Amino acid sequence: MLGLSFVELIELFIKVLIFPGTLFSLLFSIIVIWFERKFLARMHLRIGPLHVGPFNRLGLFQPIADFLKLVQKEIITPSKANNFLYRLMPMLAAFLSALSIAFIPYALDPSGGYWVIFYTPLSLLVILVILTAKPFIMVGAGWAANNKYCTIGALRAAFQLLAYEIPIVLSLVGIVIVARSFDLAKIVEAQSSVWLIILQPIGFIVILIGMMAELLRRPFDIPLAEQEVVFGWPTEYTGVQFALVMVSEYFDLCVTASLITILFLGGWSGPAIPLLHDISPMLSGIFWFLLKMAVITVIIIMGRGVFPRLRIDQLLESGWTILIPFAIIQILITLATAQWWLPLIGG
Amino acid sequence: MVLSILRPFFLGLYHVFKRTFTVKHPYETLKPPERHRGRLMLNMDRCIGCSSCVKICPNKALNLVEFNGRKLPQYNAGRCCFCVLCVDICPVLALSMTHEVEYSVYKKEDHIYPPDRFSQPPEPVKGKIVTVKTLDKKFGVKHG
Amino acid sequence: MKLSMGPQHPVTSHFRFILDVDGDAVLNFEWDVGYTHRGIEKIAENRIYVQNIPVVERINSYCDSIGTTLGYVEVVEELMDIQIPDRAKYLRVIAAELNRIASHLYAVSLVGISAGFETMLMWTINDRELILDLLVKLSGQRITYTYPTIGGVRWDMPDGFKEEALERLGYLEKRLEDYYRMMAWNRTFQMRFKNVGILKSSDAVGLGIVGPNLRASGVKVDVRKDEPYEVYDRFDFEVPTGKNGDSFDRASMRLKEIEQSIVILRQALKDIPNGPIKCSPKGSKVPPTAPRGEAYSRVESARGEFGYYLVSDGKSKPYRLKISTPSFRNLPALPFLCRNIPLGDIPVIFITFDYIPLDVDR
Amino acid sequence: MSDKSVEHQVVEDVKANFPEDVLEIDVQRRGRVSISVKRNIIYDVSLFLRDKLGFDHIASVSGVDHIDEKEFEVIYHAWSIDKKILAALRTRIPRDNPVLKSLIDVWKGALYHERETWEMFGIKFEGHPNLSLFLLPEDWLGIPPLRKDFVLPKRPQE
Repeated sequence: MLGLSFVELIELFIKVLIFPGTLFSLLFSIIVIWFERKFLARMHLRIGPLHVGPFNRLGLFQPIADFLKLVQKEIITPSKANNFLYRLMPMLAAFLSALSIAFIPYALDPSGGYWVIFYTPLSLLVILVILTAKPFIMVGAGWAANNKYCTIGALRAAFQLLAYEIPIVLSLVGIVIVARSFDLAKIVEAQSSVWLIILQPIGFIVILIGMMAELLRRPFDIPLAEQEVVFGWPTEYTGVQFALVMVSEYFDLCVTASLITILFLGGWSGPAIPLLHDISPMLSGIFWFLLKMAVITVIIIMGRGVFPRLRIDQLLESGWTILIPFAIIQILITLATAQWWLPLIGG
Repeated sequence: MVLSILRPFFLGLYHVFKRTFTVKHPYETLKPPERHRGRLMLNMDRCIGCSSCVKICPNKALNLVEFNGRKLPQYNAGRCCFCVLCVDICPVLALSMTHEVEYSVYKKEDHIYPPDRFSQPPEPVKGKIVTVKTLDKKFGVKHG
Repeated sequence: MKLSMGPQHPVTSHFRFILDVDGDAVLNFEWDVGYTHRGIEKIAENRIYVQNIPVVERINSYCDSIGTTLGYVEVVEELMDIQIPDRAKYLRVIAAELNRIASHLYAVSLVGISAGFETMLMWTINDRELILDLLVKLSGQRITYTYPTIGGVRWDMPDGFKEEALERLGYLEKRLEDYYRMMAWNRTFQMRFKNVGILKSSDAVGLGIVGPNLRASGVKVDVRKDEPYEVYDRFDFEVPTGKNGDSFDRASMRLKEIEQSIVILRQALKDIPNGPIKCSPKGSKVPPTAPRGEAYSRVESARGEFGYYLVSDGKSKPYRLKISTPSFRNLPALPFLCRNIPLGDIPVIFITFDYIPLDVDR
Repeated sequence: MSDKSVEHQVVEDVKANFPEDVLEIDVQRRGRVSISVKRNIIYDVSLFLRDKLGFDHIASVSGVDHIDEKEFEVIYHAWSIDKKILAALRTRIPRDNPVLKSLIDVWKGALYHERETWEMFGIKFEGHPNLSLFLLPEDWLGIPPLRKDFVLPKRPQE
């Protein structure tokens, strides 16, 4: 069967169903939704989710309760909507977001490989390709809903995502130059002695901002701007379709946080944790990976609490005139200072 | 410029560790001040049925009805706007404001208080009664 | 493309905007108001003078209802020729300024939310609660106070009110720094609000804009200074003005006015004399009818100038009560400003003018 | 008293420029001037008030229904920012032919005030670009509600 041995098959099942597959990404979404609500509530001097779940007044199961509520709701399709596209797009969005997780290595395998569902030496490129497909989904959904707000939101989303893909790709060039590989695992290994955030701080900031814009987080959530276009392209979605859209958003957050961890924070590298390392060195690596992911997630989430939203022209302007030049400057600096950093990464 | 972007970050992070402002309502209730205006209440023994409250009410929330051979005001809580004009004008101080605020009903008719129901004092509030204890810049407002 | 924004839209409250939109640019702006029209001017013709106090209060119930009632009470007092005692005047000023702070905090919170800045919304709403708490102690209600009456005020200050008020004002003054750090000095906020919706002073006067919006354009007009009612001539305070008249000036004008209100309140709480709070001890000396004639009173509420024009025919009910409300007078500004601007600026400009639909519709 | 003289100066200026058309003009109290004019010259007087005397800030436009005298009274309140005086420019128009020249060329801010006066009293303002229902419901068919012969509908009985 697939030419795999029994052990490999079991391993594949664990990877797909538990970590880093379905269970992990769903759990990540649920925890992040809860954390976002609770954290922002505390920043607002509110309490946040309160009643649902174990532990007195913590509201831990609030996202699950919300999800169950959404699943029960009626699915309403606007009468003038393009039925096929309208129903397809949320599914496609969730599917594509989940797909990227398959290419991200999360730790070193005890047997010598990497803990990744589908290993390919071109994983960075594959993830970029999947990211690029997002605007099409948004435009498709926004157009299919046949609502003016949806259309405006979808077009804004297309503008924004296309504008911010370029600085992201440009700063990835700097990383690929350093690591001399499109393989995410090789990029992590290149950072064994020094993290890339120290070598390429400008690239890190550019990617962080660019990724926040790709994720439509607060200072850049212009396509979803409630005050202007109600909810942007997913305005008309109800019930389980809306749940799919939300889930795809948080899957994207998971992918982004993992990606930044791998690219700049050295992935799973870190000192061995005594207890975890005794069980398996892989667990220690996973621990470090999740810790770094958490830090990135908190930074991305905090934008919602401390910044007002930008305007679309300001966003595009800063994308084209600030981030792209900075990304190019980073590449030039990387090339010019090659003689100093090459020994650092063992090249 | 960098400072003006980073400062809100730290300020926001600092507020995460402050006390929350919210009063957890079903478990805690804010202490109503002395003058707090809730539902109107009638003192049936004092009322002389002079109908001056009925005349002054801008919303016609009060009207006189026959009750046990006396003329007494009947109260429609759905119309009351809590302006206390009736309390002010009452010559025998028969009307007073209680602190009851939770009197929502499912049917419109339940808002009408005949004189006997009108003269009943409200039930005491359940839950802990809190008020603003301290105003602290560092840790926020404390209810207790 | 015609885009109909509201009346069920996250930002427009009970207004409807009819926008001509080309992509993300707004070409034309048109109002559609009247979703909360209650005909208060007609209602007032059918109520006696005292009954009208809670009625006109509903013009502006959730923001500055003291300012609203004060205008009505003053116009009736002017017509009836009633002199009210000093303590009542001070109490009116205290209540009005507390209410102004509460209203401005609410306005600042809406300014925050107009750009999706939820933190500002929550902080200011929280601190507004402290001020509303004071007003509950003073008058018994959180929003519709019915506090000024014809010939005085309804209640005296409760015990310990002065100390508590001073403490809370001190706290608020410190919190204002946080607001400045989080909002006014925040680079992103400035990017979003500066040079948006610039209203020059000549245009502002010509369009009849009032209140903080007019002062943000650099015109120093404040009824409290120009035509001091109550005891405003006894206090030492400044009238803040803006320079550019853009949305940022209008937004920060509210924060500056809160500072000035705190200054006034400190003086008022210090100087308040003892004495009666109504023109007669029982409050029954107020005549039930007003003599034939007319009067126009002007009051500076939180949103701007309230004008009450009262015509009396000598009976117990007003013959005609015209209420000129600040939000209604600010209406011409938006069609004037919202031409050829990005769609994202509509909520920003709309909210910095601090319209409330109740005020427009009456 | 210097304040007094400012108001009386305004009165004298208006009297001097419009000797026969001004019906009544007086100082009501400090800061209040009332100018009653014939309806045909209201535009000229308002232009004079704005340009020469500085009454540039429109405060309100109100109508009063004098049903016994079969007349409407239209009152423009304008505030002078420099002089700190409120002028009430008033005119009377017959009830059966309520037409008046619009003053929105003089005071741009009067746009919505006049529109409201139109829908509440039925007074037509000539030259107003958009006299359509504003505050009232779009399907309003009754007589303008602030006229005195408008009968208030009864409250629905509960």
